[in-house]
Amino acid sequence: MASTLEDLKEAQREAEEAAARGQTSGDREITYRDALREAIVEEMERDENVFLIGEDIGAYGGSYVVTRGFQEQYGRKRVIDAPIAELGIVGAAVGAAMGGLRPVVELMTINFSLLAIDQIVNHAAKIHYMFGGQFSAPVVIRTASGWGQLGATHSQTFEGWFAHVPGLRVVMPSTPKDAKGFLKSAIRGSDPVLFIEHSLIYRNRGVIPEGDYTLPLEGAEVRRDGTDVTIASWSRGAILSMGAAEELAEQGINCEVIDMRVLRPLDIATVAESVKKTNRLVVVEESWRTMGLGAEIAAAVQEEAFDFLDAPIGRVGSLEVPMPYARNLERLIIPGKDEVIAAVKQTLA
Amino acid sequence: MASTLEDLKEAQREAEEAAARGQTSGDREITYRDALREAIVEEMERDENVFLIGEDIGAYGGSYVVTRGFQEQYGRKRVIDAPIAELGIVGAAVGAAMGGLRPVVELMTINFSLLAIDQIVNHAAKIHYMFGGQFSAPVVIRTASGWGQLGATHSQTFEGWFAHVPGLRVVMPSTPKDAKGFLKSAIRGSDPVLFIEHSLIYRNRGVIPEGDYTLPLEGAEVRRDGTDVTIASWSRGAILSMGAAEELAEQGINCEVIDMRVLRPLDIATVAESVKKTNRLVVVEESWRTMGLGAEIAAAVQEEAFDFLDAPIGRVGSLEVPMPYARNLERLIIPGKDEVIAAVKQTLA
Amino acid sequence: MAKAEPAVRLLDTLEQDELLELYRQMCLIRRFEERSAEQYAYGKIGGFLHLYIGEEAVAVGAIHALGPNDHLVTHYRDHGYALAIGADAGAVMAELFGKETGTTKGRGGSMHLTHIERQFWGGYAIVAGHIPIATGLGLALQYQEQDAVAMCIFGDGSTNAGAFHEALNMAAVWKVPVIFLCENNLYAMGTAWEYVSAVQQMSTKARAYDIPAEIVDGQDVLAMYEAARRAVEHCKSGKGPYFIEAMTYRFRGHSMADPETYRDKEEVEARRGDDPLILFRDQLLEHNKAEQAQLDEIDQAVEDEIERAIQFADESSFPDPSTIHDHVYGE
Amino acid sequence: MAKAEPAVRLLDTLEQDELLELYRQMCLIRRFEERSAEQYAYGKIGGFLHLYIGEEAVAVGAIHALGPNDHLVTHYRDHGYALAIGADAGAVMAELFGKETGTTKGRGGSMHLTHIERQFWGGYAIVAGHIPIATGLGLALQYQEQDAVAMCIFGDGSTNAGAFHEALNMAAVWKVPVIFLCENNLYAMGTAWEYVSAVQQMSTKARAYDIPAEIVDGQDVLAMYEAARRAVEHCKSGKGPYFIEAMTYRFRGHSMADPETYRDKEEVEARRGDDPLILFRDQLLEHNKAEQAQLDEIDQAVEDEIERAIQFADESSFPDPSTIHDHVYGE
Ligand SMILES: Cc1ncc(C[n+]2csc(CCOP(=O)(O)OP(=O)(O)O)c2C)c(N)n1
Ligand SMILES: Cc1ncc(C[n+]2csc(CCOP(=O)(O)OP(=O)(O)O)c2C)c(N)n1
Ligand SMILES: [Mg+2]
Ligand SMILES: [Mg+2]
Repeated sequence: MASTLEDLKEAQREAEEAAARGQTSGDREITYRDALREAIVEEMERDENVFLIGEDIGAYGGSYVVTRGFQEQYGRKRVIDAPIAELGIVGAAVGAAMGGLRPVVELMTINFSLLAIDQIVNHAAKIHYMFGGQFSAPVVIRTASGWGQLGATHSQTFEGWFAHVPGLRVVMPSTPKDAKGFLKSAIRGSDPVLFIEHSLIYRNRGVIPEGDYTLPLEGAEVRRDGTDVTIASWSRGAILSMGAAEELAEQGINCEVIDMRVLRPLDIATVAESVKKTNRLVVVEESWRTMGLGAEIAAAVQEEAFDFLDAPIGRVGSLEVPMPYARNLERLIIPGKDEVIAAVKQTLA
Repeated sequence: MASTLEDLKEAQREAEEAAARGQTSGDREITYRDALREAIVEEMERDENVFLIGEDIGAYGGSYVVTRGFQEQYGRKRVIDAPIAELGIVGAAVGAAMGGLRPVVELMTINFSLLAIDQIVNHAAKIHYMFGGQFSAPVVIRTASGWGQLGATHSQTFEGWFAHVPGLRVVMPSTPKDAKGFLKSAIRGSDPVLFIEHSLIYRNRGVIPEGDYTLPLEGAEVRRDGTDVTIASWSRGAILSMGAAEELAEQGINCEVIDMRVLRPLDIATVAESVKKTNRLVVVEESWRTMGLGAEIAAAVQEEAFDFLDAPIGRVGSLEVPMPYARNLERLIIPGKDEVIAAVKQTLA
Repeated sequence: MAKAEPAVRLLDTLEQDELLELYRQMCLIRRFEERSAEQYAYGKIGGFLHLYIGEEAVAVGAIHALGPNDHLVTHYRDHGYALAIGADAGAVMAELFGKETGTTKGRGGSMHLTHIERQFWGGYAIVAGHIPIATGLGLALQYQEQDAVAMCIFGDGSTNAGAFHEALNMAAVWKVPVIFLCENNLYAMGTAWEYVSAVQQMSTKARAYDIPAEIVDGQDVLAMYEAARRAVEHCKSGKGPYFIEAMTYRFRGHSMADPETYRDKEEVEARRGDDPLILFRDQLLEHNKAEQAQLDEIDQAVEDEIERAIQFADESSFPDPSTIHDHVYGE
Repeated sequence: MAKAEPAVRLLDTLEQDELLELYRQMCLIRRFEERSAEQYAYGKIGGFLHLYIGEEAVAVGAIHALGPNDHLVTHYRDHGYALAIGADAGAVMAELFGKETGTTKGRGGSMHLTHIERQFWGGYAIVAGHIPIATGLGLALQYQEQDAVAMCIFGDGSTNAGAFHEALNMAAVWKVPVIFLCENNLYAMGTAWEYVSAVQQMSTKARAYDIPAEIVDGQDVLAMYEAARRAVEHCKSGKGPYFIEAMTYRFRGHSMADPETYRDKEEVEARRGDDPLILFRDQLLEHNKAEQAQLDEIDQAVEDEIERAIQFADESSFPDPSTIHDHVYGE
């Protein structure tokens, strides 16, 4: 579960004291969830106009407990429990942004973004261009991908769809550091941002820089240097890929792992560069394979690094089935370490 | 403009008489719009449970005049003018299908499908699987892609998104023959089908078989045999590609043109076969290039025919900009014959 | 909430076995939910588990008014609906366990129960998503001139969603036979109605579509049955849709993950006084419609039935992995 | 429709120049629309063109009640709103021509006009899509404690869309200062209201959210102005949103492509009798608020203004192709 606001403040105080004692606190380790909480709190403290809106983010604390305690802290004016009306919520946030506020929307899960997709795609993403750049709707939409016996309608992840849309920025961080840095940039930025979390990594811990920092909303990052095969992924998939890479290393296969981090704009150059070294690529994602984001990465990389490819680019994704509830079937749908390892080996076969 | 129901009946009578005179009437040429009208009329005549629902399909005749005259002919019970409520319309059609009817929905344009996408993706496409195959929601959703100074929110085409969804069938015919045969199969089938037309090809004429025929909802088709480069496209893009191929032929470049026709399930085998002969591929579409369906085709073909590719697979798509209204800018966004020709030549460079 | 008088008249007109059957169903749901919470704790049930405890009278009373040709679609808090309409407790528990013998062969789980013999087309997990579907079912009944109705059950929170309004408007324009039954348990997950709805009574929203509506005490199974009978009559007479707002209360958390930080123990304790099961039990005894012994017997029979259901679920096997691609498309 | 008495009181309290300004604005819109239809025929305007002819009094009367700090968002039939709130006719015509000098630099076209000096955040083409945006603008005004309102104009057809209901409910719960102005012209594109709305008066739908509503004669510019003033007062006093249903009629087709097969000539002819421009002109003369000559002068001045607007649009250049990627993202 999430720490309370007090725990959060405590952690910050400790870090500050540590810093004061001149002791490097660069090794402050916090959870993905707390990284998000810090980003939100810091931005709300920085800018009066930042406010939160979403279903059950107040008294309930958010379905993934990211906003717990914030309503007591900031009141109902700045932490709004919204009706179950995703289209209306995002539309109202778009209007509030046009009116000068800095809305941070929480859509409980990305599955429900389908109900708001007209406001995201036909309004938020188009307003700046459609009106000749005279104004814009810089709304930040936080939502979560994920699964866990939740059934067909609650286990999807549509990041590839949103990556298709000009005017929108899409980020899907896998580490606490990126989560905090990206969220703060998104809230300060001038574009609508879809910020996709993952329900299965909120408790992951990671080191983050001290104090107030932001990260530009662009660029993939090489998480592991390697020479034999490049693995490109993002969010939980990047973590899964790191695990697979470790295991492959023991077998003498040396993988370079790239965390895409930002899905629009997509940093193909970094992947192509890596492929020019490894000559092999596997893309790992949790979406259905057909028309998942892996398709774009594969298509773009073969354009950029065609002459360097020694094997077909492999794609690892979900089986093309609506997610079944039964535990044993669900396990077969979502790719695991073994599927990644198999795909890597196939590019070497 | 569309012919009236009378014209339609007239044309059919003529054809029947011709057939009676023993004269082959295989060369009966009709428009894409009339092919759709014939399919709808024939299926409504065949099955009492087939009914139409959509905005302005009655007295107004449909915004692309496909259903003109049908309400006078079949009454308000079977031709329902729906409120502007895309989500509700598709939801009601899903329920009606579960209740034993055969709804044929018209969503005025594919842009508005965003408002109904939750019903399409989370309901229509999942119900059969989610309930263990015990029942299904065989709803047919007709909609139109297209553009023409309609602005940013009315000029999109999301076929690639829908091709991502298990449980859904997606067709996007380019000829009157396919349009009629696919629509009849869709109405008789047991799965939800997204049937995507194109506002700029309704007047195109083409030869169709006589009488009652259906076409299975699968399989690409080679429209033009060639040896140098394969061009894969669909809908209006396939027609554009044929034109480019003719022009390239004059320059001594012999293209094979494949009309994908059905976008889910996607027939990669036919494209891969062709590439094994031509060793080069260009995919042509009207969507934004990033995460357009061309990405999937490129990614899948390099998997299937990696060793046969002599050049990077080229992708021709729209510029990544919300569609501007200004005529001169719009022309630059949507790919034309020249862009296709340039892309083909690049694969030969 | 204005508490209506228990429908005493019905108490006298119904046959005893019918009254006992209503009691048995409420009892069955109550025990089923208690035991499934326990099975969840044992890790045999995964994902979400939304318990119906405290709201039993709504499903039992309303569904009792449905005939064999009527249809039902509901939201995800659906164990009670499945049991009330006659699904086998073993099949329902097996579904919660994700077994092949479940009502959807383990594919749907707790939120997507179904019982097609009685046209219960399932529970749906996208809030309000099934409401337009109900309108469509009603359209099919009208189109085929069937003497039947479609009942749609949803929560107070879903009346704030656009899908609800698009569905009610279409149902009213087309005058289709649909009973819209809103379970107003005052909360949508962790949010009290007053923060998200402009009006206190969700039935007020039916006025926007000229749909006749009534507010009913959802803790009184006979009042629910009476209201539902009125609704069925109205719909079958071709007068179009009907709206029932059942005032009720969820005794347990929204799902097993609920921290219940949004309402205080006192409130919950107070509302537990309106336990539909106890209210009806006392009513039956008070009006001499049943002997203590008869009711105890039912309680015991239900206990045994649930025990067998759990055993059945336990002994059933998980879906065969080789069938994972089945049912994505029809034949 | 119950025709309200022309707001004669206002006729006597308003200064003459204000009355003449209202006349001028209606006249400007009428001529602008007539000439743009002509320019469309010449092929200088592409895509959709939705004319406002017959509904001028709604925009002119309502927008006249807005102050410099108020906000406006509307649907796509927006030439009248842009002109009424003060956008330059030349810039509007240039936008229709797709020129760089247009109100959105030729990017938006006819359906997406804007005038940011007066916080007219534009016309929107997804039916009802801008209604939640209006609620959000109202939220921003309330949040920043500004003494201003947001006005949202939409058609009768959009009240059947879920977005409309989600937006009204939120506005009412939050009590934000938003004026929801429904132009009920009896048709949504080619469909008459009775086939798609369960109720005849769209203002009935505001009841579902306890939002005060009134029905106004949309052909009477002074009645519209009065109603809008009441609405502004209500919203600014912190009482929350207000709903106005303006009964009006579209004299021309929905767009230039409209076959008008859904209503008969007689009906249209009859309704042309309620020409807001003529009604007001007669009213002014009848009550000696203006001389024939003054009005003729205005007519002439408007003719000239539109002529200059067309010339300006003609002479303006198309956007520079090299700027095609500008404005996709902010800086
Ligand atoms: C479209 C959508 N948004 C959000 C959710 C998450 N969610 C599940 S149940 C629920 C609350 C529903 O409340 P109500 O309709 O009152 O039903 P209750 O649970 O009280 O019976 C929410 C917000 C969802 N499943 N679907
Ligand atoms: C979501 C959506 N569905 C359909 C359309 C197509 N469409 C454009 S205008 C219109 C009719 C709107 O009618 P109404 O709201 O009454 O406004 P009016 O044109 O009468 O002023 C329709 C159906 C659209 N633009 N957006
Ligand atoms: Mg509730
Ligand atoms: Mg209208």
